[in-house]
Amino acid sequence: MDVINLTKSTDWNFIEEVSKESGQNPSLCYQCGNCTAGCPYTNYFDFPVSQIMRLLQSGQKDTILSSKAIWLCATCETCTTRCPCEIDVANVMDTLRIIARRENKVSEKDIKLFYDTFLASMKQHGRLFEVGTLMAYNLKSGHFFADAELGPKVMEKGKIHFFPNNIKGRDKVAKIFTRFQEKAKKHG
Amino acid sequence: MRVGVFICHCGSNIAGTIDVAKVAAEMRKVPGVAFATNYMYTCSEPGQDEIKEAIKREKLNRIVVAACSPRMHELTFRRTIEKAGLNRYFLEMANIREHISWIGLDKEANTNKAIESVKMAVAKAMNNKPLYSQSFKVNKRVLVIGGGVAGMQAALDCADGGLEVILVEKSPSVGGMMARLDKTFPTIDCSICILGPKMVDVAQHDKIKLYAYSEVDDIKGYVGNYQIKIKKKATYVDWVKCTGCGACMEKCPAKNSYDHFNFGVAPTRAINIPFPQAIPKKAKIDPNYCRQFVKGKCGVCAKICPTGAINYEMQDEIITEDVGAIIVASGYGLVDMDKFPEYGAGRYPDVITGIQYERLLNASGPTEGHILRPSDKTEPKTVVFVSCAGSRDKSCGIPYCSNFCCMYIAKQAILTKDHIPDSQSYVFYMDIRSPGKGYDEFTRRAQEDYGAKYVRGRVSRIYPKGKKMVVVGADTLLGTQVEVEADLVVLATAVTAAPGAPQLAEKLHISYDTFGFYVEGHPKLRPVETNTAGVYLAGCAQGPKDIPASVGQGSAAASKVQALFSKDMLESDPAVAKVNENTCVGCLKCIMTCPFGAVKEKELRGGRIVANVIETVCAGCGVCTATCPCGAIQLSHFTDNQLLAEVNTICQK
Amino acid sequence: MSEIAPKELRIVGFLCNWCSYGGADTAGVSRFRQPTDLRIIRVPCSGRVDPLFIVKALLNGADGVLVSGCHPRDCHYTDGNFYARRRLEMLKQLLPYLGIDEKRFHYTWISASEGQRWQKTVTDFTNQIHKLGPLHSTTEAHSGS
Amino acid sequence: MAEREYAYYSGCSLEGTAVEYDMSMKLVLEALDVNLKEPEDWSCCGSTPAHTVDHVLAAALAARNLSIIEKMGTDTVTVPCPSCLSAFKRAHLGMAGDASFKDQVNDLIDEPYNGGVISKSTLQIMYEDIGLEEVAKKVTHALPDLVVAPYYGCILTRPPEIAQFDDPENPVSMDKILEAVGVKVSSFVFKLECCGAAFGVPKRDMVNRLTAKVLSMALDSGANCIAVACPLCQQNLDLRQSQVNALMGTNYNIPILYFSQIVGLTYGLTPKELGIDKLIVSADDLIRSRITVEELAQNKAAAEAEEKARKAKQKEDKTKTEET
Ligand SMILES: Cc1cc2nc3c(=O)[nH]c(=O)nc-3n(C[C@H](O)[C@H](O)[C@H](O)COP(=O)(O)OP(=O)(O)OC[C@H]3O[C@@H](n4cnc5c(N)ncnc54)[C@H](O)[C@@H]3O)c2cc1C
Ligand SMILES: Cc1cc2nc3c(=O)[nH]c(=O)nc-3n(C[C@H](O)[C@H](O)[C@H](O)COP(=O)(O)OP(=O)(O)OC[C@H]3O[C@@H](n4cnc5c(N)ncnc54)[C@H](O)[C@@H]3O)c2cc1C
Ligand code: SF4
Ligand code: SF4
Ligand code: SF4
Ligand code: SF4
Ligand code: SF4
Ligand code: SF4
Ligand code: SF4
Ligand code: SF4
Repeated sequence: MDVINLTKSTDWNFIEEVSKESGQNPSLCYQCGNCTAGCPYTNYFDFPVSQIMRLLQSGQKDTILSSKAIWLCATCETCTTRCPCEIDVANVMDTLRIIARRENKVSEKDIKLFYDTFLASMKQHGRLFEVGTLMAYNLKSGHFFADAELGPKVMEKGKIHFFPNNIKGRDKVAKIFTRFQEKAKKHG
Repeated sequence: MRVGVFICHCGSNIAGTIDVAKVAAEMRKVPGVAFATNYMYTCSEPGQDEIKEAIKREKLNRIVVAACSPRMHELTFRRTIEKAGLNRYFLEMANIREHISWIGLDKEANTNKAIESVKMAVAKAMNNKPLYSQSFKVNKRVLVIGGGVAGMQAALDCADGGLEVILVEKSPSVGGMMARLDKTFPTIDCSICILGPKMVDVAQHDKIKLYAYSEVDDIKGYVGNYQIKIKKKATYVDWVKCTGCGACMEKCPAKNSYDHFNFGVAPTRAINIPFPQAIPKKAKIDPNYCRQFVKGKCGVCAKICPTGAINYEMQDEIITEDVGAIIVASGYGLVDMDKFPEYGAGRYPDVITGIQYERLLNASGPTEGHILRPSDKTEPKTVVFVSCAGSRDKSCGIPYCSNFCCMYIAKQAILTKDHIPDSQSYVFYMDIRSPGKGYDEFTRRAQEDYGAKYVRGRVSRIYPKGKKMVVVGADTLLGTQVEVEADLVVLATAVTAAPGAPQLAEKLHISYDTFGFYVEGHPKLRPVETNTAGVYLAGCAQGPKDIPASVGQGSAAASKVQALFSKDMLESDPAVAKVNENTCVGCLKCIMTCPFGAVKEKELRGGRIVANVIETVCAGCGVCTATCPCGAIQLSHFTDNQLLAEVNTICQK
Repeated sequence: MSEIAPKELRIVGFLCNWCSYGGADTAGVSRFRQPTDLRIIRVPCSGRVDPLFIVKALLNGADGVLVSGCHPRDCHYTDGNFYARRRLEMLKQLLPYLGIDEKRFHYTWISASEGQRWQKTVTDFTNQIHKLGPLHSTTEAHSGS
Repeated sequence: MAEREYAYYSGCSLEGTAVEYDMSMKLVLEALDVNLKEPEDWSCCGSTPAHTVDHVLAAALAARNLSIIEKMGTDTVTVPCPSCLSAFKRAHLGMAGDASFKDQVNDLIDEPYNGGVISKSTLQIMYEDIGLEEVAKKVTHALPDLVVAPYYGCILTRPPEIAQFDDPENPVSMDKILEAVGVKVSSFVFKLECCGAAFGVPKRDMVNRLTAKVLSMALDSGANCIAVACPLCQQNLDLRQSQVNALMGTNYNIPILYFSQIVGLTYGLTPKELGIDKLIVSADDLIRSRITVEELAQNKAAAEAEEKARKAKQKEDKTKTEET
């Protein structure tokens, strides 16, 4: 990592933004590392979760928003359950994802794509259409044959529906999305 | 009436956010104020001289000092004006520091608030009457509660100074936690070898009367004259007859009794002498385990005892002692393992606490000093120490540092290597807190000379895998997760207040904090005094501290008592209730409400009944004053007139 | 803090010397910011507080009165605060008969170590009084029976 | 016993890949005299993906369903899927605790949600509402070969402020239920370790490695199958077990059953109606030895009698040899 010039690069607004949206106070973190110790994904994170908390304390917005860690977090709640300072760490991670999305800084394109595909299916049908989601994801991500070998196994068990279960109120669900988008636009 | 007002700057503490000159100027306009000034440090010697001179020069007869809290300097300034010839109760203080300048930054609002507060004090001062103390005799005996190292030190110092000491210890032997330790940091000398002689001195000192297995039941009275009720709990063994031979313990069939002394590391017998060096060395039956009590039959010990000391019918006994001062040294407790579900919460036998490990290390402990892990009695080769187990952990409700565990972990790591040369210790820590003399060198030695591996990070989980305990933690310096496959895990469990600490505080009328530790008179300047005259603190009862600090406080508390007892007579606080016999209608409501039984009936010559306050018994609470329907009983210095003068100053419609 | 109107109202506090006055000191020593409306009167014990003081204060210009003593069972004078509680509870029920909103009077227990709690109590109570507004410019004080 | 009634929100997975969870859960609850009412035209809870977009949006997607349930006049909804449950609880608690959040959420949906629905997992209603005693009463069959590792997954009991059920570090409800129906349970320390959650598709490698640990610890605990209460856990452990074997060079063959399937088996329901045939890793061998409790008792008595006879004989032999 480069030298961090604390006087120049500390983004106080970012700290404020995250505190407000997550309802958590990052100053409470005393860097004990318990979250990192318990996180099942530490091996896969580019920054272990305690370091994300530390970067947040130092207002290192860009480093955080472009990290893989915030997307690899599975919201398993281990960190939140064990943080001795009672910080809802998973909520902080969640908030960071939301901000990264808002600012178009997503590092883990596949994960975001998967989530987006999921939500699109939901918007379209009202419920999750598993096959459709998987196929759409594979097409868009370019991993055409991801999990392809599992297909037949599931099919054989009669668990796959090739047609979506469209609910009656699916326009109502879609409306939730449109209303949200309109609102988001209004607030910039 | 000529009131003099002195406004203190306290450097910038007050002057920084209050316009002190303006306050003084405003005061000069108040009727009755003859003189008002502001001064840099009023409590300093020149500051006090200034007051004395002004009293003489300006012929002042009431003084108001607007400065810090009266809890800080009221006594100082009372003495000052007394030296200038005024009655000490002619002083009033306005607290413009703690209650104004330190809690707001708005100088205008602060100044305005200060002006009104000083006006209130002036109004009260104008109603102040001279009060005169009475002197009363001091009972020069001291009660020490708790026979740990702090309490024993206090008892011995008092006794060596010629005072009679009553030492009350809750458990069957004195010694406290220190008696359970193996070696002590930072010199690694044997704990019982340095404590044992003190314990024997306590037992043999002709000025010390020891009540072991006893508790303070009730406390009445006031500084100089306390009446104490002590409950001697039934031991079911006549300690006059018992010689401590131990024959009963050998034959007792109730072999699975919980061993309080060893923190359950191994079981003991229902009748037992807690440890070989116990003082007094007497046997005691635990009725929770004794078959005679649980099942109604056994009686083996009664048959075996050569002196016929066993008495299953024994009852608790109440004893009364009169003393003049009290030292509280009731020590500490340790947090329960069930606070740590992620560490197994006591389900895994090979996850133990620091104090249990001391017992495993100790040559007179249940394993005779061999480190054997509880599950299979094998020697552990990999030992993990987890610091701050519960301490500095808001989620456990314990935000404070337990003070000495960093040091004893280093000690235990060193001792582990001494006992098992081919062992490896790991210490998970957040910070190494070792600020005492020679302490940091000690924790360095554990790492440099004894090879203990210190890992900076908390432990998240402990789980068993085969015969090993897997300790999952973080190394925050590396930024990774780490795992150790340990044979034994030692948790440095958090220090808590002693069990029952709040209840004891309530009997003593002393304050305790949220966690149950007793509150000292001033965190820096009165560390062993309480706000209750005649009651002093020593050791961990006040907060976690190691042996040197506990011993230091024991001696300090003893010297405070010596100073108190250096006079034969004490001055009573004259701020007590007084009855105006002309207005009292004899309803006797005050007698019913006084918490101290200080009001008695009195028959006047004409046969009329009125109330009468016994001055030495009255504690000055004013409950009676608020009760009396006629305003006939008035608490001096806080009379209706004085308090209403304050109310009227701020509420003038 | 933002809810407090810029103008101060009149709040009188009766604090027992041993616990709550010490708690207020602790808050000061810890520099816990508080609104400036409160004026403190030190009494030895909350049991010394005559309900008459409170009534007088409220009728003569105070907008709110706060009484604070030691926690039950931790009274420096054994049980002075029990007497206080009984009396003050009674007072609370009587205030409406004087045409005074009982929310203008509050009593609580704060120990000498609870600086933070003191800060919160003062802030909350001050906010509450500001919400109720001044007692004496309105007709509230006289509209009751 | 009075019949109990709950709204039942199955969630999307239970219509597809986790259909056997749905089948077995419904049958078991029916056996326990529970009446389930399906909310009409429910929609997806929003799950994890919605949470990465916005908390209000996520809550709104969940609250649409809560609002439907509220109108049904049932105050409690039971939810088999922990992910849906967590979405419901978060929406409910968030709205209850913050009026402005509530308004924002209700602005997004057609029919407002007023906070009148309590969400509980199906595990929770079996453990707390129905109780172990009732659960045990219905048992007719024994599964002598089964040693089960109960696996709760990460969010069923965590964080405690949201889950408000069982212990966040050492949950026991599933253990107790399985024990109540007479099944052997292993002491499994990886009860809560994350299985990889929703990353199965985008981060398969990572998920496979995490599940490998869970599978290996289950075997270490002496179990021969795993009980789950979550469609995602089931999928990652069962469907992807072959991927794990390919990646790690292992040959795990551990059946992953829904706890409701195991309970159903002890209630005498057929493997077919419980959807046992829908498991990828077959559990057929393990459950083949199923017998009725009467048979079990007979077998036991017979074994005991045999043992007694053997001991008696031994004694006889011994005295005989001593005599000679
Ligand atoms: C694992 C461990 C290792 C340690 N190692 C070291 C070390 O190496 N060096 C070091 O300096 N410090 C060490 N300490 C700290 C040391 O134990 C304390 O500093 C010391 O014991 C404090 O003495 P004390 O007299 O204040 O309290 P205690 O030792 O707790 O004694 C208090 C006594 O009061 C009694 N009591 C309690 N309540 C009542 C009551 N209501 N009425 C009557 N009696 C009562 C108790 O029974 C007890 O006998 C260690 C602590 C632990 C836990
Ligand atoms: C920057 C700084 C900040 C601090 N802040 C805090 C704080 O916030 N809180 C806190 O608790 N502590 C604080 N301390 C520590 C505090 O200063 C000491 O604990 C305290 O002053 C110790 O008091 P003392 O009487 O032992 O020694 P000293 O204050 O050093 O007094 C010793 C006196 O003895 C005199 N003397 C020396 N030799 C002789 C001699 N041969 N003959 C006669 N007289 C002699 C000296 O002139 C001196 O007046 C701070 C220290 C520093 C350096
Ligand atoms: S567990 Fe909590 S305090 Fe510790 S490093 Fe993580 S966020 Fe910080
Ligand atoms: S919630 Fe995210 S950051 Fe926290 S432990 Fe789980 S995966 Fe790691
Ligand atoms: S009298 Fe109090 S306020 Fe004034 S200088 Fe001394 S300590 Fe400070
Ligand atoms: S009670 Fe009797 S047998 Fe037991 S130690 Fe005392 S004297 Fe010995
Ligand atoms: S009577 Fe009790 S203490 Fe005595 S030997 Fe029997 S069990 Fe032990
Ligand atoms: S002394 Fe050390 S181990 Fe103990 S609580 Fe403090 S920092 Fe933690
Ligand atoms: S309450 Fe008042 S009037 Fe009644 S006896 Fe006491 S002093 Fe006299
Ligand atoms: S002030 Fe009154 S009530 Fe209090 S102790 Fe004295 S006489 Fe008793």
